[in-house]
Amino acid sequence: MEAWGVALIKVVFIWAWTLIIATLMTWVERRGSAMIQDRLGPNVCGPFGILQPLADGIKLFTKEDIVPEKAKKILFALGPIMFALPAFSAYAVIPFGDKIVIGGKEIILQVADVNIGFLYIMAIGAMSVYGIVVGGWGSNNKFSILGGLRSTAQLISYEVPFGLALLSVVIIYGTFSLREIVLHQQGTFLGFLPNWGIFKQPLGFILFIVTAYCEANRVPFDLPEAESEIVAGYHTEYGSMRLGLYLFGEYVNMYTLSALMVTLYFGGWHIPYIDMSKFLGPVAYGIASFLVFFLKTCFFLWLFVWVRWTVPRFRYDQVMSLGWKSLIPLALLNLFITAFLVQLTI
Amino acid sequence: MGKPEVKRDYTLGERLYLVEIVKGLGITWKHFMKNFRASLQKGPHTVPTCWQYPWDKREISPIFRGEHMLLLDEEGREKCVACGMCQRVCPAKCITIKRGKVKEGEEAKYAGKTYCASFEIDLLRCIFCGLCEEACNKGAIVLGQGYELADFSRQACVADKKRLIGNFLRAKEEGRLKPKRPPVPVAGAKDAKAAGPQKAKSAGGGQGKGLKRGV
Amino acid sequence: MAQDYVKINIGPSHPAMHGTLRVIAETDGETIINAEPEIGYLHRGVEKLAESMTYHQFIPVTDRLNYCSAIPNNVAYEMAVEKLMGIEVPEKAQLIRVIMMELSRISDHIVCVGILGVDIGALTPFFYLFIQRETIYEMFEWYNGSRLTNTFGRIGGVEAPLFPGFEQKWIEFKPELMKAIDEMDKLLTHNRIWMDRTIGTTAFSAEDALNWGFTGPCLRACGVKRDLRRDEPYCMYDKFEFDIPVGKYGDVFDRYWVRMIEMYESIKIIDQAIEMYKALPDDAPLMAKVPKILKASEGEIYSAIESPNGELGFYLRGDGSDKPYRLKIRPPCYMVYQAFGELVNGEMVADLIACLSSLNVIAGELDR
Amino acid sequence: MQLLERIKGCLGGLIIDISEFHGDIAVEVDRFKIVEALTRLRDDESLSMNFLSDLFGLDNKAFYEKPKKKAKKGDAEGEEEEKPKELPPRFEVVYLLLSLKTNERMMVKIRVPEDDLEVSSVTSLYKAATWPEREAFDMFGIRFKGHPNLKRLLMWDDFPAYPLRKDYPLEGRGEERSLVYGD
Repeated sequence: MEAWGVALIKVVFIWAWTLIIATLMTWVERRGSAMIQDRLGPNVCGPFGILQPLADGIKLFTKEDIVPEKAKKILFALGPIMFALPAFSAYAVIPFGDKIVIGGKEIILQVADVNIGFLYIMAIGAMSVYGIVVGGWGSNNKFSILGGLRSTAQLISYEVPFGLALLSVVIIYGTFSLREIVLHQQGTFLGFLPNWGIFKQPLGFILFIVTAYCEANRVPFDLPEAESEIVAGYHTEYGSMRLGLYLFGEYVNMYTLSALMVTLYFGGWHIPYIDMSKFLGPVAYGIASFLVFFLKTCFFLWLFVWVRWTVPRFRYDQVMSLGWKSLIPLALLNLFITAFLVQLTI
Repeated sequence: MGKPEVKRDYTLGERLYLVEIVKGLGITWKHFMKNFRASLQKGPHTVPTCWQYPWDKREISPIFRGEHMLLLDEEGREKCVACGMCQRVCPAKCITIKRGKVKEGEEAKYAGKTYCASFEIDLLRCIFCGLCEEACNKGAIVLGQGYELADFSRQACVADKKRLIGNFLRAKEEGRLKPKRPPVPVAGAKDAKAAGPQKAKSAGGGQGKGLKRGV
Repeated sequence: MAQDYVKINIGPSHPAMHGTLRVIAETDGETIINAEPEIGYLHRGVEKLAESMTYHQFIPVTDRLNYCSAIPNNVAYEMAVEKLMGIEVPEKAQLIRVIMMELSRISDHIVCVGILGVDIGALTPFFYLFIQRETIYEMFEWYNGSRLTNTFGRIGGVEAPLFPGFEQKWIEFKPELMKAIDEMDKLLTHNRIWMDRTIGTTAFSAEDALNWGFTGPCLRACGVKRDLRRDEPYCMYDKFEFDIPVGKYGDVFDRYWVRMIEMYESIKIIDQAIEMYKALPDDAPLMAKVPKILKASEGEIYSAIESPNGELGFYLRGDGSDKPYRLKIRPPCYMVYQAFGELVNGEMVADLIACLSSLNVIAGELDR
Repeated sequence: MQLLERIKGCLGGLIIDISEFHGDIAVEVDRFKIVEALTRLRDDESLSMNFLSDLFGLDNKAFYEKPKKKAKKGDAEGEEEEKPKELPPRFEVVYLLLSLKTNERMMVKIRVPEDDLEVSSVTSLYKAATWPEREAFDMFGIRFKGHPNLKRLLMWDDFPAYPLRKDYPLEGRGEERSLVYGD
């Protein structure tokens, strides 16, 4: 019974936390892009405009909910939910800290330490495309359908290098559990480098980050919603909170993917060369590990924003050819080399 | 016909995507840091593009062509004599003037022998080209610096004489009157010298005036 | 078996449409099979309007042709009227015209190149350039009180000398502008994503371009070295040193590149013009002697200048009255845009947008 | 008069009238021979007028309604037998040509009577004429034979009048009120 209670608290905490991060990210994105572009951005609501997401939320909630006359009503309603739900669920298997001891009880800072965490991420991540396709189709708008189709093709193509890049990580650590992968990354590698995934998988990391951008529909892979070509892609016809769910889902996806990057390649909650558990109390250690993990995640979240406002957008066929002609061969090569090296060392 | 074959060679750095993207990230980072520091400062207009409009307004040129004003001379008399030049020259036809004759005892109010009984400018039609200002012999109508012209009704956007003179009085109070521009030097009729070739043509029989005909 | 294509209607209200343009494209997947541009959504009957206005009154209307750079329109019209009436414009006025025209050429190219970046997804360089455009507008504002629709110049000259601090402002502004253009260059030109998007898209051969009546940067991108400033000099352009950049394939990248180089060339011209301007006495005439009521004799002329978009021509026929009998504007992008269907045929939907922004089609000028 | 001489040499008998004003040469040719005239001007070695700058229509009505001008026009009418002398053709189509070789410009004009508004299209020579011809059709009602897609360009398809004609009022006749929106 107690285990249930703990699990529930963790779930509620991580949902709320993700929500807060996603809302804050909309503000960071707007302020950050403004700073990059020599502007100020929203700075009126609250100090530094930090309450802007709240204002946006109120606006989205109170706006009239318009359903196009010729839209397929059920699909139209289903789309945003199908997009947002997997985005929220994916975080369940990612460890957001090491462990914390409260009342003599050790609690792992992870909603569920599933031993197939990897497969869960892959499966849930691929689900979100349904939300886009269903929404695009249900809108009964040519631009929406184009956006939906672009998204499908893109996700199917990039799922392969994404999976292959992950597979190399699995080969190295020999486990599917994300928590165990992080635990493996303690200490040093080759004597002087932190024992992080990125130093064992440099090519794999580049492949992973490129495909992650594609999975998250971010620039330079934001073709499904390329606003200058196909208006707003799959969410052309959406308004009010339905649109809000799509936008929200995107940021939650970003958060999940950033956390995944930290987990796999940047040592999770480890600080290089320092073992925090040695000199911190159990409670302080739990909080510190959580914060370290979060700060690392923040960097990747910011990278999403930073890249978005720096590079132009690909064209549809170029994304395809990049995926199939460059990334998949590279991912296969990476997998092969990894397997070979692992075989040598064992 | 048909589209030409395009062949351009990419350098290795260009081929690899990431090199140029990282360089680009460097540029945007520089801008970010600069503006981040600027945004922490207090005071208006810390970031080059942004004026926090209702609270903080940019300096506008003293000869800005904004909302019109009708000028009074030093003795407080209306300069306008309702000659109608501005009305005639206006490309948007937004000025309507009614002329009145100055009666005995009213000389202290009006500078000329006639005056404008009503003077209306439809600011919705006006394109702020400044031709009325140029056409006015008396220097009575001048485009001022007012640019906040939005209003709730069409009628409110028609500026009448009272509002136009009010504009002048306010501008005078704030010291925002347009500086007098010196007259533009005009070339003498005789020295119509060749000031650069006006459309020189290799075979274009000179600047032939008038129409020549004949097969 | 008959094949069905998807018809998509891009515009007149679409986030990537510059003004009110509309393209009806038949697509096979993402590939365009057939695209037909439709125009006329901003048709205001400017030519009809001209017949009811005096020669002077029409100057503000010309502002509204190419609203991204009003000054070349003003000057083109004024030069046409001056040619019709045989008025010689004083040297100093011509220099002011050159300076102002080149400034607005820079601002027009800024708009075109910046928006091209936005349409290909790079929003940031757009802002870097538009800040500089703001300074140019400020200079216009200090010159004659207006920022966008300048109503610059009068028939027979210009209305004012350059404002006193002009040179100082230009000297301060020049490095900023060059830095911004450099940043755009660094952010985009060698970026593989940008190159892939622009190189080879909507390439056009020089013969086709001439046959379709291309002028300006779009023609020069095809490799034809033609610039009215050099070929049919007006406003003393033959006294300035500047290069005419040409492209090779006429694709989006070449159009972009030609415009980027032209901004640098314009800076050069302004530098020289300011030097020449300073050498003239303060009281040198700015206006030719022009009668108060302008009446043209009977006759017809055609006068053209190199506006930022290409050859901007005015055909004028006078009938002895103070109003033009017939005025015909030859807008540069009108000729370019009619080849749009041919340009984008076989390309993808994303290229359509890139092509459109690289042509710099301005609806005001297109529909008149 | 070098250009003038060359044009005369090139076109020869096709010229009906030739005028020069401030250096701009305007040549009037027979309206049935416009394609031939433009081809000759393009292919002539010394002229090579190979760039069509613009093409547009023009309504002469008000022009010849003034008696003074009527008399002036009179002497140029000799070659058009089928038209009565008092009523010269109402419309003109003006072609602005440019030689990219010598940077010279010229105008070629044809006159089109009101009762037979058909002119052969020059789109086979210059693609640049595609939209200008549509616009001339739109604004004046001049029909261009052989044009690939002759329909209204700037006005909507059902517009009942030709707005740039001199008898069309500046403020319109309220056609937009009869527009039907939607399906």
